[in-house]
Order: sequence, then C-alpha cells, then structure tokens
Amino acid sequence: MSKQIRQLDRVVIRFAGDSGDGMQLTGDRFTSETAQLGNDISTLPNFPAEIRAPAGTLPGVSSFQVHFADYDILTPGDAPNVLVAMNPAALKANLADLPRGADIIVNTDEFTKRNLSKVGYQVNPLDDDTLAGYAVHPVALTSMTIGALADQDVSKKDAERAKNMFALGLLSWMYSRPYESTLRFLERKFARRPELVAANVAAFRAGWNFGETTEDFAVRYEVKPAKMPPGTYRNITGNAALSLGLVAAGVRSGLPVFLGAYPITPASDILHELSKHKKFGVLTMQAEDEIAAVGAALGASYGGALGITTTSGPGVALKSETISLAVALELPLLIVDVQRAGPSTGMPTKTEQADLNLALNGRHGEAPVAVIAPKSPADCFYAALEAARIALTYRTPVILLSDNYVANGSEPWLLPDVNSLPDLRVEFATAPNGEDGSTFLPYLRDPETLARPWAIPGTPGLEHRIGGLEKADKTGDISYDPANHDFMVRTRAARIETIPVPDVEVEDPDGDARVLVLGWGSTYGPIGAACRGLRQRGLSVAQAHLRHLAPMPANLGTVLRSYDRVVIPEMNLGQLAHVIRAKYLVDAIGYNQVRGLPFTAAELETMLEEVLKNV
Amino acid sequence: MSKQIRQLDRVVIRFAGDSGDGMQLTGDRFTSETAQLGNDISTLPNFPAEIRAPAGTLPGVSSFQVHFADYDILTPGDAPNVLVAMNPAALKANLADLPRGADIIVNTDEFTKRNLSKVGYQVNPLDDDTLAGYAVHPVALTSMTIGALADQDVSKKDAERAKNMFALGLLSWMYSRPYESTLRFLERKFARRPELVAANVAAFRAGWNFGETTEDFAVRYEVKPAKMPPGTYRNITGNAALSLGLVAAGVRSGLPVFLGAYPITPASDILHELSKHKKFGVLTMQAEDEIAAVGAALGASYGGALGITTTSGPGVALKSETISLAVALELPLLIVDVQRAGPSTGMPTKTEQADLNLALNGRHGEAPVAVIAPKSPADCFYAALEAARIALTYRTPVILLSDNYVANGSEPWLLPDVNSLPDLRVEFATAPNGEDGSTFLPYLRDPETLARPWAIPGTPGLEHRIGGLEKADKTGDISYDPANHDFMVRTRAARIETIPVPDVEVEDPDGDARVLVLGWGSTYGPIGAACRGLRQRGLSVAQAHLRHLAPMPANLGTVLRSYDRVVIPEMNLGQLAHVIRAKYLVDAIGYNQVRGLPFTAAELETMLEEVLKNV
Amino acid sequence: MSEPISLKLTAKDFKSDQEVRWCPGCGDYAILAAVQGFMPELNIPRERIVFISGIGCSSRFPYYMNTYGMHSIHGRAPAIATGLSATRPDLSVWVVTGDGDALSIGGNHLIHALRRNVNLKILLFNNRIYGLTKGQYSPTSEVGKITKSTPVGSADAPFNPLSLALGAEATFVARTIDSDRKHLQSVLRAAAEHEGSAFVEIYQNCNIFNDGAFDPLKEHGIRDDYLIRLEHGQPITFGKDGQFCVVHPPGGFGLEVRETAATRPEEIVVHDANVTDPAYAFALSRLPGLDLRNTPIGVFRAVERPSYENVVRAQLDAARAEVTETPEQQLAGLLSSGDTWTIL
Amino acid sequence: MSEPISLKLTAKDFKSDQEVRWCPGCGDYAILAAVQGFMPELNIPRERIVFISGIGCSSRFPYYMNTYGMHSIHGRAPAIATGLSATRPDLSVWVVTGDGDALSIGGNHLIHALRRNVNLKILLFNNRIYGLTKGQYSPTSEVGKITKSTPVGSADAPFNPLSLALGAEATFVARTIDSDRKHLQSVLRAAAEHEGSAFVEIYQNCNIFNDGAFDPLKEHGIRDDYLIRLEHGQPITFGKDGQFCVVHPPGGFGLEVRETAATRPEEIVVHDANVTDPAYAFALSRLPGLDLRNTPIGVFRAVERPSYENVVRAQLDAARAEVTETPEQQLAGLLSSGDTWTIL
Ligand SMILES: Cc1ncc(C[n+]2csc(CCOP(=O)(O)OP(=O)(O)O)c2C)c(N)n1
Ligand SMILES: Cc1ncc(C[n+]2csc(CCOP(=O)(O)OP(=O)(O)O)c2C)c(N)n1
Ligand code: SF4
Ligand code: SF4
Ligand SMILES: [Mg+2]
Ligand SMILES: [Mg+2]
Repeated sequence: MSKQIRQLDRVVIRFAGDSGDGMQLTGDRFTSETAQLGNDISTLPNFPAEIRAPAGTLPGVSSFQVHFADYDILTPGDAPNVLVAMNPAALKANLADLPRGADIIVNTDEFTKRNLSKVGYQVNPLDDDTLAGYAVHPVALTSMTIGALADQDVSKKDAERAKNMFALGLLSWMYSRPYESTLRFLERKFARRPELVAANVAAFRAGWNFGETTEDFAVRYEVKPAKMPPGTYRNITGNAALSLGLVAAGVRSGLPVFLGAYPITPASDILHELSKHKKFGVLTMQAEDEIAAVGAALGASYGGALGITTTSGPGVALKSETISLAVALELPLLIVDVQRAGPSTGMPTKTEQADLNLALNGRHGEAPVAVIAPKSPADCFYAALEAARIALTYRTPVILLSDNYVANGSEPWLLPDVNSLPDLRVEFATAPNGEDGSTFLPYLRDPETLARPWAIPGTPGLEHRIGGLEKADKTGDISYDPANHDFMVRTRAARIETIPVPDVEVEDPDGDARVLVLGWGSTYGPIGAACRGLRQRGLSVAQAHLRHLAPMPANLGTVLRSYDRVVIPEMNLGQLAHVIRAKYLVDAIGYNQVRGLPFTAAELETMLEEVLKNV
Repeated sequence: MSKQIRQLDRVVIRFAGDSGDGMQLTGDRFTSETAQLGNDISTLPNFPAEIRAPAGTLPGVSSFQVHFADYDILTPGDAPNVLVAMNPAALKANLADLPRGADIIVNTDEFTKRNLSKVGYQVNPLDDDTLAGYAVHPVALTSMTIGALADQDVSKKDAERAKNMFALGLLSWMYSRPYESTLRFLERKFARRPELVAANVAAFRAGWNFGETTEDFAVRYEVKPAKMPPGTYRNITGNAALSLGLVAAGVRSGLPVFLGAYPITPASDILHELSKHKKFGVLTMQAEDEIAAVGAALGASYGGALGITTTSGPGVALKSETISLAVALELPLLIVDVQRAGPSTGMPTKTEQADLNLALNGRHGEAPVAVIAPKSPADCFYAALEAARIALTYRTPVILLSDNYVANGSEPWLLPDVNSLPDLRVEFATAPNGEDGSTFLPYLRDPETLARPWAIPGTPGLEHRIGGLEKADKTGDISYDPANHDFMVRTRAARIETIPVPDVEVEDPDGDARVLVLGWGSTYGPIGAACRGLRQRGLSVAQAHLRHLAPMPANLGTVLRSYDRVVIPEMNLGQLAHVIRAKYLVDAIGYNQVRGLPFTAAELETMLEEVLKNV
Repeated sequence: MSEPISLKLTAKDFKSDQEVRWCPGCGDYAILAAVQGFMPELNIPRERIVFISGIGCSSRFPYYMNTYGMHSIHGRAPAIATGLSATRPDLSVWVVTGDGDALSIGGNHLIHALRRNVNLKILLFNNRIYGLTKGQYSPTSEVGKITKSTPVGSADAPFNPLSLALGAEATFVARTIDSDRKHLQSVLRAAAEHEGSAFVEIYQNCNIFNDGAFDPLKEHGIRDDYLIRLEHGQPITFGKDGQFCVVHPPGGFGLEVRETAATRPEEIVVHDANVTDPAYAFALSRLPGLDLRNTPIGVFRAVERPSYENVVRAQLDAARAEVTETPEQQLAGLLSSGDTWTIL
Repeated sequence: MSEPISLKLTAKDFKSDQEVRWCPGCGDYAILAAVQGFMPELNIPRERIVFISGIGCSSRFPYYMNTYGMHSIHGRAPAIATGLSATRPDLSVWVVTGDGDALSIGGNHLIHALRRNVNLKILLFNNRIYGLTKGQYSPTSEVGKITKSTPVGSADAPFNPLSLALGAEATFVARTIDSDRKHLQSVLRAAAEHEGSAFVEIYQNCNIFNDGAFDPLKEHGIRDDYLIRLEHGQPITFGKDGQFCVVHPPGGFGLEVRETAATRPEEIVVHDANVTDPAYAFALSRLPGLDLRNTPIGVFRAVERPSYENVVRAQLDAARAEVTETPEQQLAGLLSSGDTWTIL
C-alpha cells in the first residue's frame, strides 16, 4: 500500500520520554539518518537534572528536538511540528510548546491510571479535550514492540526496551529517512550481544512497517536535501567540536596538549572526549578540584605545553585567583567555560550567558584576559583554535565562553581541510635577549605583540624566576617601584587591548537598516532566524555578532554609531549591553531573558518588529 | 637658652629608618602627642614588604608620615617638610619625595662606608652636593643616645635601640609637643623591665634637651590646635575603626558576631583586633583558607549570627563561589576587602582600588550584591555599621571595599555617642507565614525590603531546606521552571537595586562649578584637598563622593548630567568610570594611576586645573 | 541533668514533603531510611537538628529530612557546618557528603574539621564514583578504574578515607554499609554520642555508574567471610562460623587475618576503640585487600578530646564572665580606650 | 645507562643574583645553603631543575636558586608542579612550601599529590607559625598557642605533618632540621633518588615570630637526647651515649622509648624504611612528645610505587605506539570519524 507523499521544506520533531526510554539515542539516530539525506539540521537535547528521576515523573522527562530543512537553518526550531510522547509525563511536560495542529504520537500503553496520576492527570488526556486541535496518533508502542519481538530470543524487559527503535522506525518511515546507518549503528552498539541487534533491528522494522500499513498515517513526508556547499559533513555537538578544536590546536601548534579538569556539567564531556585522544599526545588529568585543574594547566604551560582547563561558572569562580597569576606570569592558558544557569548551583543542566561579567572582570587587581565566544556548535571548533592562537601568540590566558545550548546542540559541520587550519607554531626562547648578549630578560617584550619570551625549563642559559609579585619591566625582578607598577599594569592592559581581531561583520542585505541587533555567543542562531523572518516580511534589520568580547573589534564603535538603534538580546540581565554602553556611549538597549532556555526566533522577531516600529 | 618660636599652620614630618629602628612606633607616639595638642592629623605608614629585610638596605626602609595642622586636613600630605633619616637607606629611599628647602635630620653615625655602599652611595651624600638646597641637620643620634645612657643599667644594644626615642624627643621639642602621654606609654610598654623605661625616658629627654641646647636648631615651631567640633577624640587607623564598627554592629544588632578569616596583608589586623573582643561575644576563627573562612561565616549567619569575613583581593577571588551561594541563600554576610595592589600577589603592602570590578561582577551567573566603601580611616567605623545594616535588613552579602591607604592611615575620630548609632536589631522568623497559617515559606518576601524571612535553626515549626539550586518563588523548593528562574533572577537584582541609599551630596561652595570630580573610597582625602586648593585660587569645582557603589544613589544620574564634565580619579584603570558611563551614558573621563600609592593633592590639582581650562 | 522526657518522634517525623529523586535502587535510599529511622533515638527536637551537605547525589540528602537543612556547594559543607556549630553549640549538626565532595574538592575542609574536632557528625557516602556528574572516577576508585574520564584506567592510588582521617587527627572514625540498617544505625548512635567530629564512611552502592562495588560485603553466603564486625572490648573474629580472626604478629605493626582454629585465643586482638594512640586504628584501616576481603566495619576509634566549640565557647565565657556593664556601656568603653583628648 | 659525566657544578652555580631577604638569623638561610650545597650532587644541569613555591617567607626560596623557578600563589604549588611534572618528566621538580602554605590553604593539593605519587620533591619548611603575615598560628602550632590571632590561645589540635602524609598514601616521608646541614643533605639525597612524591618536613626556626621552637633539637648537650636519627637497617638507638632505644612493646601498636641498658638487643626496633605497610612509619610519626622529646629525623618511609607521570606517560606512549600517520593525517582521520556524508 503506497501512501501519499507530501513535500515539506522544514520539520521540527521532538522525541520525549522517560530518562530510561532512550530518547537521546533515538534523537541522535534520527539526526544521523537525516544528515545522510543532506538536510540542514539543528538539534537541541534537554536532559533532566537528576541522574535518573523516578520513572514516569515530570522531572524524569528527557527530550531531544531535531529541526531539519531543505535550506540552511539556524536554530533547532521554536515549536515542534511533531511530538513523540512515550508516556503521560512526556506529553504533559511538552504540550505547552506545541502549536495547535501539531502531530502528537503517543505511546498509549503507558497511559495507565498509575502513570497518569503520577503527573496529576485526573482524566486521561487522550480521552478528554486536552488534545483538541492537535493531530493525535495513539500507538500502542510498547505492546506492539513486544509483540513484534515475540519470537526473538530476548527477555521481555529487553523487548520492551526496544520500543524506542519502534518509534524511530515509524518516524523514519514518516519522513522517508534512509536507515542503513541506523542498522549499522545497532550492529556496532550491541556487537557483543547479537540477540539484541536482532531485536532492535526487528523493532525498527516493525515501526517502519507499522507506518507503511496503518490507516492512521495517511501521508508520508519528504524534505529535500538542502543546498549546502560541497564537501564532507558530519553532525557535531558544540562540546565535541570544541574538543576537536583543542586537539587540532595541539596538532597545528606542535605542542603537547594538557587538560586539567574537574568534572562539572555541562563541561565534563570535553574532558571525556579529550581523554580518548592520547594518541595525539593529549594528556588529561582529572584534578582534585578546579583550582588544582587550572594550576596544573598553568604548570603545563610553563613547561611548554598548551595548558587548558575546562569548566562551568562555579569552576571559573574558583579558578579566578590562579587566572590572575597567569596574567602576571604572562603564559598561555586556555579556560573554557561552558556556561550554565546560575547563580550558585542554579540550574546546572540549563543554558545561560551570565558569566560574561565574570570572564571580563572577575579577578582582583587589574587582570585583563582575552575573551571569545563561539556562535554555534560547529563554530566551537574554530573558536577553540582562535582561543589557542591568541593564548599562544600573546602569552595570555584566554577565556572561551561556550554555553549549554551550543555545547549540547548539534548541526552539520563541513569538515575543514586540515592543512588550511591556522598555523599555530610558536617559538620558544632559546638564547639570551639582553643587550649584553648574555643576560636573559624574561619580561622583554616583542614590540609587536607585547608578548614576553616563552623560555621553558630545560633551556640552557635562560634559567630565571617568575612569580605573582609585581615584576620590573624587562628583567622580571620583583619590583615595588610605583612607576614600574603603573607601567606594567598599563602594559598588561595594552597587551590585550591591542590584540588584532577581525572586524565585526554586519549582515544587512537590504542595506538600509536603521536598527542593529548585536549578539554574542549562542544567541547567533535565534537572532539570525529572527532577522531572516523580518526580512522575508520586507523589513530591514542589520545583524552583527561578536566573537571577540575582549578585545573588541576595532570597527565596532563605528558600526554601532551608524544605526539609530542598537538592540542586544542576551540570556542574562544585560552584561554585554553594559560593556557596549560604557565603551562606546551608545544607548544600546538590552532584550533579556534568563529562563535557562535559548531565545526562540519568534519572540525575537516580535520584539524586533516592535523596535522597528518605534525608530 | 630660649629660642625663637615660629608659628606654622601645618607640617608634614616623615620618620624613616631601618625596619628594626622602630619608626612606626616613633611616628605613632609623635602622632599621639600631636593629637593631645588638638591639631588635626592624618598619617601614612609605609612598611617594607619583607618581614625584616637585611639591615641597612633600601627594601628594609620603613617610614611613617604625619601631617598635622591648625585646620582640618584631608591627607597625610604630599611632600614632607621634615625628613628624619636614621640611615643612608632611609635618606636615599625618601629624598625624591622632598621639596627643596625641606629639613633633613640625619643620623650621621649610620653614614659609614659599609652602610653607604649597601645602598650604592659611592660618596657620602652628606659630603657632596646631593643635599644642596635642603636644610640638613646632621645629628650623631646613635652615639649621643649611647652617651646619654652611659650611666644607665642597660646593655649597649638596648641603649642603641633607644635612639628612636632620642629622635622623638628632638622632634617633640622642635614642634613643641606635649610629651606626658609618651612617658606614660613607655611605662606601660616596658612595665616588666623598669630599666628600659628609665633608658627610653632618658633617651627622649636627651633628644629634647639636645634641641634646646644645640645651635643647629635655632627655631622652634608651634602649630596651634585646629578648630574641631567639641567632643572626645582619638586617633584611629582604618583597620581599627573598621574592627570597632563590626563590634558596634554586634552590639547594636544584638547578634553574636562571627568572623571567619584567613590572614592576609593588609586585612590581618582586623582579625587580630576582633580576636581581642571576646567579652563582646565576638567569636573569631582563623580558618584553613579563604573559602573555609567565608563558608564558616555563612554557616554562622545561617545560624543567626552576624557572619563576617575579612580579606584582601586574592581572598575575595577565592570566596567568589561561596558569595554566589550566599546570594542564592539570601542570608546576611559581610565581606571586607582591604584592597592591595594586584594582580596576583602584586605589591601586597601597597594600596590600590582595583577590586571594584571584582566586587561588582566577580561571580558566575547573575549574582548581585551590595558594595560600599569608606572614604577615610575614621569613616571605616560607619561604613562597617552601614554594611552590617544592609546585610541584616536586606539579607544579602555586602562587600565592603577598604584599601591599604585608609586601613593603615590614621586620623582623629570624634567618638560617637553609642546610643546614637543606628539600631540594627532584626527579627527572626518565629511562626509560619503561609496563607494557611501552618506552612512556612522561606522565600516569601517582605514587600518593602524584598528580604526573605530569617528562620534560624532551633525555631520549632519552621524546619526547611535551602540550597544553591534555583528555588521556586515563595516555597523555596527546587525549581527548573523557566519563568520562575527569570523571575528569581530579576527579583534578586531588584532586591539590591531598590535598597534605599542616601543621595550623593555635592560639595560646590561656589555654586557655579561646571566640572564635577567624582570619587569613591580612599581617594576622598586627596580629591578634597585638591578641590580646596583650586577654590582657594578662585576656581570653581564640584566634588561628589560615592559611598554606595551598589546600588548607587538615586540622584546620581541627575547630578552627573548637571555638569559639563565629570572627572573620576581612581587608583585603577577606570573601573568606576566604566560603570558610570554604562549606567548613565555620561562621558565621564578617568584620571588613573596605579602606582601603589595614594594620589597627591597636588597632582590632582594640576590635573583638574587642566580640565577646568578646557571646559 | 535528669533523663529527658521522650519526644516520641518516629521515622515518619523526619520525612520531608519532597519527593526522593535518586535512581531506583540507589544505596542512598537505604541510608536515608536508616537515618530517618535512627533520628528519633536522638530525642532531640527536629528544629535543633541540621543537615548540611555539599553537591553530589548523596548531597541531596538534606532535602529529604524534615529538619533544618542546607544543600550548599561542592566540598564546602564541613566549613559551613563549622561556622554553624561554633556559633550554635545547641544544635545537632550533621554533614552529608560523597567521596568526591569530601575527599576530592573538599579534602582540605574535611581534614581541618577533623583536627579541630568540630562537633559535626560527618557521613561520607562512599560509592567510589562521581554519581551526579555521571560516572567519573573518584579519589576512592581503585587504580586502573575505567570511567568516562579514564578510558584506559585511572593512574592515581586511591585514598583510604579512614587512614586519611586518622592521619588528620580524627577522634572518631567508623565505617558502615548501606545494606545493613542495624549496623548503620549502631554506628550513627556511637557517632552521635561522641564529643567532636565523628567521621563515618558509609559504603554505598551506585547502581548506575559503579554497580556492585561492595557486593562481596553484601551477598549472603559471602559477606560474613569478608566483613569484620568490630565490637569494642571483643576479640576480633569473623566469618560465618567465626572461623577467622585478627592477630597482631609480633614484631610487626600491621594486623593479619588467621584461621581462628589455628590461633591461640590470647593471640586474637581484642578491639579497643578508645586507645589514645591512633596507630592501632590506623593498622585496622589498612586491613582490607583490594578485593574487599577483611573489611572491618564498626567504630575504629573513639577517643576523648574537647571539641572545638567547647574550647572556643569556654574562652568566650571566660571573657564574658567579668562583664557587668550593658553592651552599650561596654562599647562606649571600648571606643574611648587608648589615648583620647577632648575638645570643649 | 653508563655513569653520566660529572657536570662539575658547585654550590655557587646555584646561587641566583638576587639578594636574599629573610630576617637575619632565619632558619631559611641554612636550608638554602644546604640545598645549594646539595644540588651539584644531583648532577643534573641547572636548566633541568625547577623550584616551585607558594607564598610565605619560605616560598621566596626559588628566587635565590639559579635554576628555573616559580613563586606561585598561596597553597597551589603542588598543583602547578603536578602539571609541569606530568608534561615534563625530564625535569627535576622541587616544591618549597611552609606549614601554612602546605597544610592550611594548600592541604588538599598536598594530599592529592602524595596519593598520586607525582614525581615532586616537596620541602615543607615547618616553623609552626605564619612568618610572612607576621605571626599568626599555623596548623602545626601547638594547642593553646598565643599569637596575634589567638590572644588567649589557639583551640585546634595541630596536624602531625608526617602522620597526615602517611594517611594520604605518601610513598616517601622524611623529616630533617635546618641546623644540621649534613643530615638535611642526606635526606635530600634520599628524596631525590625516590620515584614519585618525596615529602620532607624541615624543622625551621623563625627567630622573629616563633623563636626557639626547636631549640631542644639543636642545643648542644640536649639535642642528642632528644633526636632520634633513623638509619635504614640499623637498630634505633639514640642519646649522647646511645643510652636510649626504641622498642615496640608486644601487643601494642605504638613505639616506646626505653633505656638501652635495660633492653635486650633483639627487642630494639631495627629501622626499615621500605616496609610496604605504612603502619610502621605511622607509629614512628607518633613518637615525639609535645616537648619534642623522641623526635625521629631521617627517612621514615620510602617504598616503591610507580609515579603518576610514569603511569600516564606509559598510557600516552602505548596509544602513540600504533601511530604511523603524521599528526595532520591523524587529525584529518579524527575529524572525519563517525557518520559523515558528502555533498558534491
Ligand atoms: C565547584 C563545583 N565543581 C564541580 C561540580 C560538579 N559536581 C557535582 S557533584 C560532583 C561529584 C559528585 O561525586 P560524589 O561527591 O562522590 O557524590 P555522588 O554523586 O557520588 O553521591 C561534581 C564533580 C560542582 N557542582 N561544583
Ligand atoms: C590567597 C592568599 N591568602 C593569604 C595570603 C597571605 N599569606 C601569605 S603567606 C601566608 C602564610 C605563611 O605561612 P607559612 O606557609 O607557614 O610560611 P612562612 O612564612 O612561615 O615560611 C599567608 C596567610 C596570600 N598571600 N594569599
Ligand atoms: S547515579 Fe548512582 S549514586 Fe547517583 S542516584 Fe543514581 S545510583 Fe545513586
Ligand atoms: S619572619 Fe620568621 S620565617 Fe620569615 S624570614 Fe623572618 S625569621 Fe624567617
Ligand atoms: Mg560518589
Ligand atoms: Mg610557617
């Protein structure tokens, strides 16, 4: 029975279920199939804070949203077109996000009295008018899976656990996804238990066939490949891209990479990933705490490695004293902050951009560092390389501000040609640099970069001592001289201020925009999507996005002043806006939300429309 | 032989010698005598960084400057009129600060070949023209002291060590100081060794008599008492005043005071002082580190004490994560930062104002706290009380930004009537506050202060749990609700922003000033003195000084906008200026020096004159 | 003091209204139940009991206790609890922590609380893994442990938490296990009675990331041959049939396990938790092998030393004993101490 | 490896051009001289030696050594040195720290470095006081110590640094004293030869804030009766005339001092620094009384365990052994691993 096929340009699907239901895996697989097909993709996982909250409860709901399209897209989508709800909790937790008319596929087997009451449904929402206005597809997912595996050599429990593959099969059918990679994946995953390979494959096929057969799904959809630049792609999360960027920085600099880290959500995955790459000479150390982690990284840098530490907000706070030492020592050091919602422990699995202040100013004394932020998952790769470049060239700590949204979200990444990546080679000092030809002056600077020589232990003739006390210019000896201190403080500031960074680019296709939207970090996607939306409706708006927060691009002041209005959406209470106002005396207005969630394109579009009306 | 007496309105004397020479004590005593006489006073000690650097070297020089006058003064003086130099190092280290014509009293006994060469004098500066233009008084201080004590029952070493009293006697004579308090002091100090009382008194008298007799000192000076408001005064340093303010806060709140501290220059003296006041119920704990210190203070606050922690910049950096927890817990907590020159270890015995950024922004997430700064040594007392008031009333961490200059400087303090000090009593929660009359809502706020109830352990019926995870409004239960987080973040910000603080006052006696000088913290004295200087020369300038850095006074914007030019002198690279520009979009210009030293009034005067010319 | 009236509390009184959110099967549930079951014995009103924790799965504990409680930040609970306990000696203060929380980031506060002998009952839930951050190795994980952060095995030797505590001058050191409620409660009882810091290691199963870590100590048929139950004043024998015993070989400093049958009774070590010299408890702490054989549980050490609060409160009391003035008078006196002068 | 050629360095080669700025008479001078005098023995070129310190008077040390050096921040030297040592096993890395630096703020890094057995030689200058901040008590100050921050006496029991190190799984633990250059150097020698962390406590006089703290161990005529000089393989006797000896009373776990004359030779403990069980060294560490009587100096413990760097470097080497591609090729392979697709 062949069904009607309808073409769509984009779809947003959200898989939601209990933490134990394997929704992240299901989403991942669907994403992979979709990627194979050549759609552009953007994904957003949403984990519960608990490791495994009680089954069937609201806090236990785990979801994965994937947005795919036949054109290039910028966000994982504001609102799902399709919700797969594996239990009542998943339905309840996600319903509010669905626009009327959306498809809802529910696993009816889980809509038992007990499960319903766990989430406070007095009446089964499948029976009353809770879902009026939605296209509800009740599917007995669990029992059909068990039924399909009746003759397989697996326990009932294992059979039941394969229900996510049934769901995946069904969705893959609905959206005409190629599923070979999933079958291969299952073979790899369960390599040691062939009976599970068979069971999961059977469940997948059962789901696919169910779509093919049942009357309920009358239509099948197709989303054509997006027109994307030629090349080889993979789908990648921000944390994975960032890790690869760090490995690449090691390769391109020729330096050993040392990561000192203490686990913390959502940064731990970088530690996990890097600890797999020993064959690149990457040494990872799980330290006793964040202070030790950054200390060890600094020690490694001192010895000539690329010293890195990865953490989230609370960890950056703890590292602050040591970063201040690194400022005084003028050694390369990379601090990765994958931001999460604060203050204090806050909402550790939610996103936020509220560590910008901390990155820019969170040290005692005048202790400037460079700060940069990636704008998308794949961009994390390049941001890591850029951060390493600055750290190595200018001998300075660099803080890289990622966040939970880019870290766990994913998008297709056009793999770069390795040899085209920036050359990060550095020169260690090898000989005395004093005028007399025999003295070594550890604080004699390169006139261009203001960087001091990196003379690593083991280099004969350059023995010297450095430390956190104020140092005399050139010699580096301890100095309490007032004029020297003033000079050194200003030099350290200049060292950061004068790092050449690319000009900020403005996207203003109509060329007549009077309003500029300025963003930084992970808001790039939603802002971009909102601007597109406005433009499609004939409105002009300009977009600029800051990758470099310290120093800022040289042309930024000019850019800002050429618009009647500057709007800065941030997932904080206006931290970038504050800096922009102070530096450029531009009356930038903030649009701020601190909800632990990325902006939706729609809300930004509405907000900007309002702004446009009033200029 | 009676000498000519000349009247002066002000004098600046600097006592300088080796660390072992007792210069701090000498300066202290001279200050006390001067205070007794009713002069206004301001002092500035200057310690070496080393505990006891090698005798006779430049790094070993210790000095104490005292400025006294027959009118009210604001600074310890830009340049000494008199230098007492106990050895060649003291002469060399201080000479550059002396204006031509100044008196220099040198201890010739120490100008030996060995001592001269230690500091790089090839030729004895007493013999060449190094001191041309100064009024040099060579005095064989050591040998005359030893001679004077020949018939005393003390060792030669003890006799020699009394030479500072000889110097003090001489200076006391020169400036006609009443010396009874010094004699009493010596009796107290050496109570257990009467022979040393006798020796030191004899040395003092010998110095006095030497002044009386020798031809070299033809003139004796008098500085009349200053016209100061009636009352009882004492001379007090900032650290001492701050400590007393904390004790007073305990008395006036009726709460036990708990200080958790880890020693650090220049804050340790507060720990030392408070640990003496056990009879006030003040409990001090020297913790294992700064994190433990603030943690213990927070634990004490949780239990209903006034929890305090005292430190300097590096310590604040370490405490940052815990302060963020205190923000989330909404408990009173006082963090005293006696700023020193950074970054890193910097110049620990030198002053700076570069922790403002850290205080305002140095935490992860949106974690606002109140920040206040004292403007003078005696003002530390009131600033401590004000900080405690805000912490207790608004249940918030408060950072008090003192600095090395006010902390170790001193001035006369008109003792307040204890009963006129602010009433800091607080009410603990004692009963359920829920609408049902039986629930306790730990995050239900006082509508006026936005403070939550302080329900301390031990209170029956109010058992509840708090923590660093985001809390639901009112109930305080863990919440991951996006809207709640946004609400709580904004509420915490509003809680600080809406604390009522006094309007900033502008001093503009001429009423027609077009330039406003804005300062904060310890720059008050030099800015004030510079403004006076300008006004005396017929120029108009307005001065405003911020005690409250967060929140800022409500009238500040209006004040700033009513001047053509706003100048902000700071001992940092422009941290307050940055905030002012961002908040008020006023093109404030910074005048910045980071020399580890306070501004001199003269340089500010010169700078302001330049500004006035160009408005 | 005469025998206090019983408050007649029950385990239920100690259950808060918060839904417990550990993974199904987690050992923390059993510990929670044991603690809630034990609390009434303290006969202390709920409002005078405080649980303070750091961060970790285990550190969620305070939310589930219907007492006062604080879920603080990672590693800092002992420091926070020290400030509370020092200022409020009337409270019963309990610290709940994990192997990462207490021994990794919080190691310094732990050892300092112990040497100070602050009156804290410290319950360290040792699951030899980082649970909350999803399974990295911890300072108690065995060498070579393969985890997310150590894909080819960890390189560092673990701490023995009891040895560390003893090296840090702890006055009370004990070990117990999540699965044995009676034993757990007996150790809590001893801890509660101790003046000063009581350090209790509780072996806890993390069935998600380190399942079965302590299985030999729990499985019927095996556990009795693995576990050494220490009883003060009793010869140390163990095994299903008491077939093993602990001896102190002459000349040596450590302890060894022997067959009871082949050992003279007077050779068997009689457990004495009260010996001043920590060397004995230290030797006991070294007994278990990597395979968990010969794991002593119970109170290793319980010696008297004044608690930190007792000393500092005594100092305060001594200082205040002389005070006759009102605080305001005292303050006026303090402000005007030293050299003053008066302008009329 | 054949015997390396001698570099013919002298103490003078290890003196930097910086003026030494401790208080006249400070014990740090003697330690500096002893270390500078010992360094040539290492026969390691100066450029491969690194001294890393924290903050404190003692931590000024690196400035005076003509090697590589870092004066870091308070308490963090072991952490920084760990990163350096792990990435640069070719260096000889020394940590200089004080009792406050190592045991107060830096306690956690210290114990973790020890358990990891990082190849660091850690010299703890113990003057039982905070020197640099002008005289507050430290974690090794005796109970009741009167200092600026404890005007009526400190309340907390001190750490015994050696017990703490042993509780933290240290593989090498020793004690020496500033005034005995020969002994100090012998301990440095043993430390240098050890693979992994060597923890050396050096009693140091602070003549300004805690003068005479170790006088009984230094004064002619008394010191020999107070100091126990440990020699591996030798029976432990001491006293001017060897009149005292150390025995291990049967049944007990601790050590005791007896009159040699009244003791059978076989009862005298023969010092063995190499026993695996730390219980012996722990017992030794408990020997001294508050009055410093019976203070062992020398190497308490020196046992073999692979150093942290050896384990992690081996892991790296194993991973790299298979690599045949250039780094760029490897990287290209890594980037394109996993599911990829190609758009033409
Ligand atoms: C400053 C800081 N660093 C890191 C973390 C992340 N973190 C939370 S709990 C934890 C370790 C938990 O392990 P453990 O203490 O053993 O507790 P368990 O979850 O096993 O009970 C870590 C690393 C954090 N919350 N805060
Ligand atoms: C983060 C930080 N906290 C506090 C200090 C102040 N401080 C410097 S050294 C020191 C203690 C020194 O004692 P110790 O380690 O025993 O060294 P010593 O001076 O006795 O050799 C302290 C508290 C600091 N420099 N940094
Ligand atoms: S992860 Fe482990 S320790 Fe944490 S709740 Fe789950 S089972 Fe318990
Ligand atoms: S204060 Fe003490 S430790 Fe520091 S240099 Fe002086 S004598 Fe040495
Ligand atoms: Mg754990
Ligand atoms: Mg010390």
